[in-house]
Amino acid sequence: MRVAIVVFPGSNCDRDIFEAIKSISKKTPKFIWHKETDIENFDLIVIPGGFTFGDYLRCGALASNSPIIKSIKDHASRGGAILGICNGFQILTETKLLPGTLIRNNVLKFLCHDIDVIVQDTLPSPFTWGFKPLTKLNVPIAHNEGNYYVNDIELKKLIFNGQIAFKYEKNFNPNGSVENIAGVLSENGRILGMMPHPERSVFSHHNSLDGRLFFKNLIEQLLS
Amino acid sequence: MKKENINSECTLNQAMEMGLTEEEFKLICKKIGKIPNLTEAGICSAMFSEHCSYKSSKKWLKILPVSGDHVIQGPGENAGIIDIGDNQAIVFKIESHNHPSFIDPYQGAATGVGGILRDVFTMGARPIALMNVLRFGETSNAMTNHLLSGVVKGIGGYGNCIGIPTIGGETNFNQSYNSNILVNAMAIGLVNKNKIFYSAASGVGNPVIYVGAKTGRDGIHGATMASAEFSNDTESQKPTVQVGDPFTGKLLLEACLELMKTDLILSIQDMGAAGLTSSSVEMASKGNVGIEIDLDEIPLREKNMSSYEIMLSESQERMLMILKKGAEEDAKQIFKKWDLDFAVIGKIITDKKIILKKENKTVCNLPLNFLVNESPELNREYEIKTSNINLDNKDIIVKKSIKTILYKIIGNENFASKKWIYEQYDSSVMGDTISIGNKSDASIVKIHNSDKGKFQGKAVAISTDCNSKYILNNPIEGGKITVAEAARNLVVSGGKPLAITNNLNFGNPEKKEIMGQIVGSIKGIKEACEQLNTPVVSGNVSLYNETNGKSILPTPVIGMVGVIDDIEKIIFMNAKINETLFIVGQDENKYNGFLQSSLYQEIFCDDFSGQVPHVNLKKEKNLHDFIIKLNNNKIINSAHDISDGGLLPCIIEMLLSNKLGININLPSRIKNPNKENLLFLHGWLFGEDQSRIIISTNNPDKLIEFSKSENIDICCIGKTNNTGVVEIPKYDSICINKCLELYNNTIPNLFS
Amino acid sequence: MIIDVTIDIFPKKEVLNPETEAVKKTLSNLGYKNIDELVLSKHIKVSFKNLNEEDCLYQSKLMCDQILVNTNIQDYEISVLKKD
Amino acid sequence: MIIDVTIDIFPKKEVLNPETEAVKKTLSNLGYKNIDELVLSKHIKVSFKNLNEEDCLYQSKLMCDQILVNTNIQDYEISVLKKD
Ligand SMILES: Nc1ncnc2c1ncn2[C@@H]1O[C@H](COP(=O)(O)OP(=O)(O)O)[C@@H](O)[C@H]1O
Ligand SMILES: [Mg+2]
Repeated sequence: MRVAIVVFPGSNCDRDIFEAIKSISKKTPKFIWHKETDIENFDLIVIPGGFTFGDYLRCGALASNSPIIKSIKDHASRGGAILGICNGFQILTETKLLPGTLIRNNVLKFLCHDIDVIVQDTLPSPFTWGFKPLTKLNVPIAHNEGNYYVNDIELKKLIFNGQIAFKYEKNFNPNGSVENIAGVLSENGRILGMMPHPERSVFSHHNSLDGRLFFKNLIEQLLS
Repeated sequence: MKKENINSECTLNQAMEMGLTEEEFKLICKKIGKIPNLTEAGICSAMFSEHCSYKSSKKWLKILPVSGDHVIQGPGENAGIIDIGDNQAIVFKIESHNHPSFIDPYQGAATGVGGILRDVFTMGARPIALMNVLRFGETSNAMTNHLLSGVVKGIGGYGNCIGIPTIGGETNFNQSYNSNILVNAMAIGLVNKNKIFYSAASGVGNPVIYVGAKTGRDGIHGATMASAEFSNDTESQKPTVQVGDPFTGKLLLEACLELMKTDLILSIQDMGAAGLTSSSVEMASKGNVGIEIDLDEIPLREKNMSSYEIMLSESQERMLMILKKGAEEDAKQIFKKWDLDFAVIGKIITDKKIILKKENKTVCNLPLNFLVNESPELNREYEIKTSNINLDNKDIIVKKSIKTILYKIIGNENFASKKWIYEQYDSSVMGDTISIGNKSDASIVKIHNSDKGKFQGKAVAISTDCNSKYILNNPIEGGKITVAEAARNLVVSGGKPLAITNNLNFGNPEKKEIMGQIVGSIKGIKEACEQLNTPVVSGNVSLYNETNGKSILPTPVIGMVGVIDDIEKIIFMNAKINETLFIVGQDENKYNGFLQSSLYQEIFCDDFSGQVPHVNLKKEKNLHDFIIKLNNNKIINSAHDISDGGLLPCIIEMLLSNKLGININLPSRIKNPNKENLLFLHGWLFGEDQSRIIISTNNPDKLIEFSKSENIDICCIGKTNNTGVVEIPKYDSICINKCLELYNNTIPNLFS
Repeated sequence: MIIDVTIDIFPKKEVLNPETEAVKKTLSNLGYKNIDELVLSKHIKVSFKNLNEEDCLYQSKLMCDQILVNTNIQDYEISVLKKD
Repeated sequence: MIIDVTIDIFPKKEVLNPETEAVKKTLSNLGYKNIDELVLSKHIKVSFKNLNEEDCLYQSKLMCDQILVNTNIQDYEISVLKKD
């Protein structure tokens, strides 16, 4: 199991992801600096959360023009798995590897608290298969721009294809996302972007261990 | 700017506009043997300012206890350091950004956070947590909402972006802060004991390095720039608000920590207040050497900055370092990788002077010892005033039902949950956060990777505190209580208190009663720190928090740090069902609860004058040791200290999250309602006597046994149940859901 | 020679913009009752050197599509301002 | 009658603007070498109804000072666009 964690200037969840994956997979992930252009093959590339380039202009916009992006796109076109969490999700939408856009929370506040997300019935994907649809995972969110937007036509497509990976509970949508979306998959199910932080519910001192379940399942699915 | 102006001799008038007094100016002229030019005078004025020289408080800060077996670094460096074993140490400090936050709440608070973080990582530590203590005016004041939302956004704006969790603090409201809000930010970092960096420069000939963001005209001393002689182009020189850039802050943090892994750095210091001036002067004078800087090498954001402006700019995200000779190239590569400016700007010299060159001319030549050691130390007149009012409980209590009183207290903005605030901070980044908000009385982060096999690891516990009412009514006793309460907060969370940092926020020290508040509270803090063995390792003083002659409430804030040697010993606040609650600790209030200076008095009498509760520090320490012993024997299931609001509100806080109920076992003498007993009941339920803790246990017998052998007073309150009703037999019954609603909705209703 | 180009970036009409909504609401709460419509947009002024007007426009468009604008939610307009 | 007012809000020159710095740097890294200067600003279009031009200007200024602009770090300009 070879995992790469991409580090941009301003990434700040890189170490958290590293610890989570290392503890679950017992393998040491590799940090990749955003200026690298020639990267080896990995089973999974993770784009961690943070404030890449200070989130100036738009979240993820400046990062999505970094040299590493071309390698990430090549990896994607080979069907490689990619996980973008929080700012990583924003970068994936800015690079168009995932549909939609993350705009400012409708409450106009940064929000950090635990929340339940519900695993959806999706197309085949290493990120969700292995979970019974409607399984609830309790994980923290921490973002200012997590309000997922797609237009109606694209939304219908996402629903039809089974690309919606996670939803917030109906009355607990923290940010105004359409359809309470918390995470979406690419058309081939190999790329996931999600706002919640599963790497913050992995260890016994965390409020929940559901993030551990998420990574465990992902690693099993990728290895099988 | 006209060059001849900046090099011309400074007049008395100009010196006074820079904030120097006539005597100070004369002293300067005498000591340096010449009349300083404008740049030199600017540097002297900055070094002699209250902010840099602590001239009003220095004399009194010296009485604080600053050493102990576990103290690695006391006050005097960028931050204090304490030993936590396993070759690791905790670096921490608190700092105020009060005035800037009133002018621009967002930027003021953000740069406050950025500044305190640099103080911590400049010593080689990776910051692991942030705390903040906030004071605002009345909630009904139109400005309060604007200031509060701006400050909270600013704190989050910096902390969230740089990726350090903000895990706790305090927010209080009082009209005395209407025009002088307080924003005190505290940072806590972790360092390996053998990788600590200090600021004393060393090694003649070694290069002086500037790294980080470029220098602009930010925050240059306002009074000075108003002087028309400085330039014809006055508009562009108006003092400006400092703008923080957490992104550059993050890059600087990572670049510095990366460079610190090598052995290329000899000393390092961040550029904080008075920028390049205080950092260069302090580094050189601490190292007993001189420093020479070529101002043409400083990375500038704007063209044509004068030597005066460059030296006094407070642009953010900058550091000054002394490297080993020949290390420049390797160090530069690291900063280049992080896209940061790196410039060799000068060298260390033998002569103990600060020499500045610009365009090949010497623009400043000042003796260092004079700037640092002979900066004024004032012996201001003071009068420690304690309240001469002594009220009886019957003068305070109101004819209202217990329920009505309780709901008022829980729904009071100074008691209600601050969740609306702290949910705007990223509290879980870095993955080590264990307790925030009301999970326990202290905020807790795990020491990263401290677990091994079955051992779950160690943690740091932090608490911030200040009860201004007590300080106002009795500065010495109030000072003691503030420290005692901070320590109690750590102990009831399973921690061992180790040391404190403090932020002394007061009004104008030229008034003797304000100076008395300062002196008195320092005396109280000193005594408590000695008794509780928690030395002061760092701190900050913010004076002149006054508008139109009206001062803020005295606000000496304590930030206490402790260690939890096994995270399985952490105690949370929430009781579970079928646990027995006990009051543990000196229980004078069994007979006459102390209602003077209380939240009860503040809310219902619109006043809080009177005496303050007494704290017996010996008993306090015994109580802590007792709690630690109970905890080691696994007798405590949850615990909470009894502070603001007294017993009943504190019981409610323990029951809230599981929505429990309880049948309160009243002291026998007040079991039957009558007029006199009502008086005692109010005192018992809402009095704020010190040194008391509520614990819940499944093992009452063991607890009673221990308390007897240790001679500690305990009192059984009753057993938790699932009714969601708190029953005060024959008097009243209280609905926990109603409490929860008031507790959670008060702040959002005020500020959303 | 310097050519100034201005780029206006505004939110697509069909995308609900939380910021605009908040500003509108606040203004209305403050008693500004005559506001009929309000649009928040971004404005970028770029000064190019050593390029002719046509190339300036071309490069501006390139920059917009590549990085300055997110066309899912934003539209943009480019105009040449002045030369000196 | 509707009167459109535009408000341009731009960062003060002497105050650090981290956003502009970051965008400039990225563009330069991407190879846009001819950019001499770049200024990001905000643009607000307000349509007033039932007010004369003078009052529109007056209200706009009031709104700017009160809420739209942080005058510590930003300057602004107001202009009347058109009427119909
Ligand atoms: N400004 C703030 N920032 C972060 N956390 C805060 C802030 N203000 C209050 N809190 C949190 O809310 C909780 C309750 O605050 P408070 O009522 O002041 O506590 P206590 O009465 O125990 O001193 C504390 O645990 C504290 O960590
Ligand atoms: Mg407290």
